[in-house]
Amino acid sequence: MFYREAGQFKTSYKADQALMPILQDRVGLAVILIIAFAVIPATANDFFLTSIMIPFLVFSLAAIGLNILTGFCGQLSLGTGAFMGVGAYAAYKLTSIFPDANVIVMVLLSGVFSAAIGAVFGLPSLRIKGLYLAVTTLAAQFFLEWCFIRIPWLYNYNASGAIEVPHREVFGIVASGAEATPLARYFIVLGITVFIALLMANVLRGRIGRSWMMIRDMDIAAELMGIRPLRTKLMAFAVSSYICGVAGAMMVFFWLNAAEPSSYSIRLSFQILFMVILGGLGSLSGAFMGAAFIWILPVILKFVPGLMGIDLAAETIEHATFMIVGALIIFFLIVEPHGFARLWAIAKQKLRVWPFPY
Amino acid sequence: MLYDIFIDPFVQMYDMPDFFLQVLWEGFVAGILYALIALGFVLIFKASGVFNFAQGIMVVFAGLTLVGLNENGVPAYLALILTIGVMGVLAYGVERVVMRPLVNQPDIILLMATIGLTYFLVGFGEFVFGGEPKQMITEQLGLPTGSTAFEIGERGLVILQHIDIAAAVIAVLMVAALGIFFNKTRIGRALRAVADDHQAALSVGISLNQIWAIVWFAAGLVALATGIMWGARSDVSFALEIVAFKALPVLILGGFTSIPGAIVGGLIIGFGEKIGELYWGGLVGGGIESWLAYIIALVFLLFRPQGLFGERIIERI
Amino acid sequence: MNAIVKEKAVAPEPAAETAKREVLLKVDNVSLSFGGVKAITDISFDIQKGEIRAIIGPNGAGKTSMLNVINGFYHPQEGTITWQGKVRRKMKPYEAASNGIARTFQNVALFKGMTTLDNIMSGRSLKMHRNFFWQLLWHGPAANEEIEHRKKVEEIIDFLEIQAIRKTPVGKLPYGLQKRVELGRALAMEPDLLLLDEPMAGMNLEEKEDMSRFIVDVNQEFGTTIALIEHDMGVVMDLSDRVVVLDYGKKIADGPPEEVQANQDVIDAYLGVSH
Amino acid sequence: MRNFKQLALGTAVALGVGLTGAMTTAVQAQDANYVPLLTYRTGPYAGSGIHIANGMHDYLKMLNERDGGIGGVKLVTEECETGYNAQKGVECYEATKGKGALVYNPYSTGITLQLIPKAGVDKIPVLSMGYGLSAAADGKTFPWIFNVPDTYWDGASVVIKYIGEQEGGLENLKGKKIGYIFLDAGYGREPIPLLEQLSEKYGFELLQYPVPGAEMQNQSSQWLNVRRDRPDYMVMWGWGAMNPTAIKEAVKIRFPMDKFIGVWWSAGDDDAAAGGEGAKGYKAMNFSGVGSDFPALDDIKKHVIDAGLSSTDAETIGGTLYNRGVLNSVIIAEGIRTAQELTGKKVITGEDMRLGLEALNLDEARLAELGLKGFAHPMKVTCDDHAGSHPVFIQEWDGKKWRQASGWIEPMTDLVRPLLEAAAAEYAEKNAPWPARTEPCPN
Repeated sequence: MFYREAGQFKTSYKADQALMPILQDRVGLAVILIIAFAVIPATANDFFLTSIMIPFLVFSLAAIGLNILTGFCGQLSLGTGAFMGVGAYAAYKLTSIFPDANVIVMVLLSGVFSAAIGAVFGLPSLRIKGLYLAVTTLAAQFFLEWCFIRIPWLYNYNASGAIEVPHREVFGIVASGAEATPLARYFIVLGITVFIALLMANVLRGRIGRSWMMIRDMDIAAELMGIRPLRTKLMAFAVSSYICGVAGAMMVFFWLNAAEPSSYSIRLSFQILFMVILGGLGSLSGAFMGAAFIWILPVILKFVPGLMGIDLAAETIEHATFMIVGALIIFFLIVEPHGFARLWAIAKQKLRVWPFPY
Repeated sequence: MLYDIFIDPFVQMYDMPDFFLQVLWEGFVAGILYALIALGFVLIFKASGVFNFAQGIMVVFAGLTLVGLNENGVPAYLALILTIGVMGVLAYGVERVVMRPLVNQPDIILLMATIGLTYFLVGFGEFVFGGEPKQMITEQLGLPTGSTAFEIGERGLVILQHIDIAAAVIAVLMVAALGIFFNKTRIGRALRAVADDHQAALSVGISLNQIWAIVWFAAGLVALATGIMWGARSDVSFALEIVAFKALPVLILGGFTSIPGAIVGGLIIGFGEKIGELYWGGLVGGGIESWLAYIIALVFLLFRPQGLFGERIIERI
Repeated sequence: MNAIVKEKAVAPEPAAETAKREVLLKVDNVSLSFGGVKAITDISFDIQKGEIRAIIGPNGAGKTSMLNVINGFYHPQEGTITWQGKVRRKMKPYEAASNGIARTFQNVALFKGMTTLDNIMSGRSLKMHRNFFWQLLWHGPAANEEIEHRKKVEEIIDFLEIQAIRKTPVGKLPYGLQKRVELGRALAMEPDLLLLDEPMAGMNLEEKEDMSRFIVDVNQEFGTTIALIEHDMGVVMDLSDRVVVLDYGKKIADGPPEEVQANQDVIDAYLGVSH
Repeated sequence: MRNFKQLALGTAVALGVGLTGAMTTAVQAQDANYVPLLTYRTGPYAGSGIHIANGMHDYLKMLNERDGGIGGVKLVTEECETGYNAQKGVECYEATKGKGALVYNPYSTGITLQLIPKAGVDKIPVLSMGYGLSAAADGKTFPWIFNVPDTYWDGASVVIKYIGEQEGGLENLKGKKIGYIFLDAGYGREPIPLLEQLSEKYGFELLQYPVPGAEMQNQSSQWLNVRRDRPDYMVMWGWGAMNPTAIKEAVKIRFPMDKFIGVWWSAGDDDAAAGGEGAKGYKAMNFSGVGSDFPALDDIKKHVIDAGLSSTDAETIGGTLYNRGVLNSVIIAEGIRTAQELTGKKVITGEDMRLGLEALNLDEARLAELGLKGFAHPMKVTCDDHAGSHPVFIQEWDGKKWRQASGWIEPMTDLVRPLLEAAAAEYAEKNAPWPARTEPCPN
């Protein structure tokens, strides 16, 4: 009843191409953006910002990055963690080489380095496909992780072997380092994530996004229609790695504050992959939903027993969280294998015809 | 520099033949152990096309169950039998709860479901048995523990661990048993039929559900054997799960569906890794084993994108 | 191989009876084999501009392989292909499209995750040029380019009468419509030569009539040269200007439909006379 | 379908409840001292983490039960599970800091590094006991970080000193080979600069055997290398599953165990026990008491374990890592007590706690009073020196349990201190503008 597109006619191709042709969707997005930019900053406490929203946004961006490669271009990658690491180390080096530069610019620039490295590891994708390609990206994962440990130049020869985020100000506001307020970091992370998500929405509705999906759906047919497979795949690798790199840099600069190579381990790669698959391959909004499920759900679950007056040991809660998340993953896959994005689309479809289901 | 890369390693191999033999032996043992993990993957992939990400945690889980039961006073052999039972229940449960509702879904969805299973088993295993690493009950199970040294030349020495020999023997027996099972029994033939073509197998009256439960059970048994062997080498802990990733390059080399491929792939990775680390690793500071296996697999792949034992792909449209 | 080809200059215009039109594509003594198995043996024929050329033959005769050779997906071990008067070098499959060759596939090869509209838009890929950075920005040049091509695509959608399924993911369409969308996708490339691999396979009579009409219209309205593989003899005889017949990878006949129909070798091949 | 609806509803309710919890992290009652314990009883390092967590928890619990807390004020402890994972470490920190946390024990180098710059901003000290950033021992640069009683550089110098003693003097190290096997991470790499310096000074050859984190349980290559190089001594900087695996491999290649010495994190009872009979003679450094023969541990048994207030297995009391956890809590408790004395307040803040830790003076008499005579070397923290003790002893595995094998060995402070100060200065420079110390000095 409320979600109807009847009566909304498009009078030009331009209107039909808009990101959200249906009015209700646009209103919904506006509401979400208002919540994100106004309501949450006004009401949330530090814990909510630093432990829920900032990681959620960082992961969402990384999931968008991986989704470009796996969901839109069909190339399975298990090296996301390492590509995020490249971004983090690049951003760290950039800020130490150019201490006066704007840290946000440096973070955005750091993705360029991970894009280059991602493209190099994407080269074998011309010959190797599917699960076999996973081994290439795993090689990238373990090799790059090794580099983070073995090339002391990357971490400025710190005795700790870790990168520590320096204090930086942007327009007089502390943006990174220990003194940066959660609110400032939240706005930066939110801004970058929304900005890149919008740019990607643009790319995906145009020629380049279509060429990625052509490769994904039927690579031979795409090739016979003039799509150069290597160029297209490498571009997906580069764009995906760029986004992951920026997410990785944000992860250390605006969330963790310091990172060891193990912060960018294979576990992170899997974490992001879970988000992408559960959220829905080939869906930008799915990336957000997947990130929310994998990151926010366990954090919140921890509070449930305490608030219900049940006193459980910390490790029991952890065990229970693992079991619940595992069971929910299987449950949701059975209910809707194409992820939350599809679930949402079905829900919208139901709303559209409600109250008459036929 | 060139000397270090191209000549020195071979000089070393020649100068210390006993050590070279030892390296080969260690490579062999590591290869066998990788192959055992890979075998579990192959069984399930062959019958259902599922890349079972949970194989690693099944190894830990089987080992933990065995040791955990023993710690609670169950005699070793009874514990072994009970653990086999537990793996059977697990197989049945997985088939009922995970596989059956997800039949005919794309590969990546099934892969994801096994990742969900991994999460669940990690939480469940730690919940029941606790997170501390446990010692494998090697002696109680009647497995040999000592070592034999062979003297070669004047001061050459090759040490063979009995447990490693046992691992090799068990791996060979396991492969032989699986071979017989696949080729000589009714269920085995049905299983191969399923591997070739699900629909066709269904149409001649083979129960997919039954086959899947059996395959998961067989993979559980392989996991148990792997858990015992790895556990005896270090201990049974959740960190062992990571070692299971090594099965991936092995699988890539051997092909996802070939049992001999898993063995050969495991051995190539085992030998390649040890020789590479010991004779060339020092040039870049050592510790290159974490990625060397993947690079070896990658190099093979570039020349044979279908793996060593896969059939040559002719692209058709 | 290439070296030899270059010495052999472009052949002079063929004999008078077929010289009524310019030759678009010429296949000379082409042989193709997979690991010792011969798929095509020493085949020569040509396709003239503006005609509808049919390739027929029993199953396994090498028809699809021939199409794959023509659009560069397979590389023949022997023989040459002359395209628009130039001997073609060994090219990558993606170069066929920029040369102006488009095709449809025996088993529909649509992009299953995309809508009808996007599938047909994908045919315009080569004609769109706005680079990545314009695409990021979208508003302005990239959007205008998209709209410009959208107009062309809408013409094709109108032509094929598939307006209603514009926004439907193609995976959900019935087979006959999928074939139509695939034709639309090939048309969107505005090719010089359109290769159709069994465009009517698995269709009912009504759908076949529709498809035949589209093929004739494409040929006559847009002047597109068409080479098609088809099993339905009635359709082939009605539509095509000339027919080439393959059997076991060899050419056994070539000529106008009525002539080929009368050819004893062709009759034998279809009735399965042993060789 | 109905099941689905119920489940969805249940999940939604649970999420709603949890979300409210997350939005409104409760503020702690004002009549208690709140100490969050960042522990890990799950994940790949749980084997070491569980014993430490038990020790920390049990001692503080015992104080509550026996004495009614410290200075008449109860302690409220809360465990937060980190799984040794940096992401969860930050989460635990954020979830607990608003409740009036007095001090953090991150028990992971990665989490410690994240907290170091935050400590001064949030005014909550960090106590990284025998781990974390070595340079933090320089109290002038790091007023908020305490790493009593030792840094890794102290440890590395003690090992070399001990080996020298075994060889009849440091000068006899010339021409010897000492192998160093370590977890290939910041933790294992930190001692290398000092070891290299010592190798130059005393003329021994230092051989390095890194063990990648993912290969902790797969060390046969490293030990084959050891076999080839035949070092005279082996020194290990391991953690978690790396330790038992290394000891087993050493037994396998028949390395003389009495020449194999681990850092204090490679000194767990399970670690050594894994090697079986062959591990007899394995040595490790330690700075917390051996065995359970201490009155305070008896009190833990009586008031906590027997009362069913802990999940600790009574047999593990007195294990190296359990005792390490107890020592950690002793330092926390003494820090609180000192702070109460200094400020006259009963319920203290993080700032008071910092003062208390900086004035910490755990002398022999006080240790005896606590029922822990000989449990640790006397510690006296100063504003300069946040490690405050330094001597370490060597313990040896006799096949069943650890026994002390040496007296307290002083590290080579003359070498270590300049290195610490240089590292601290470097840290401050790289993290410029690093705040200059303004905190008052209690002693």
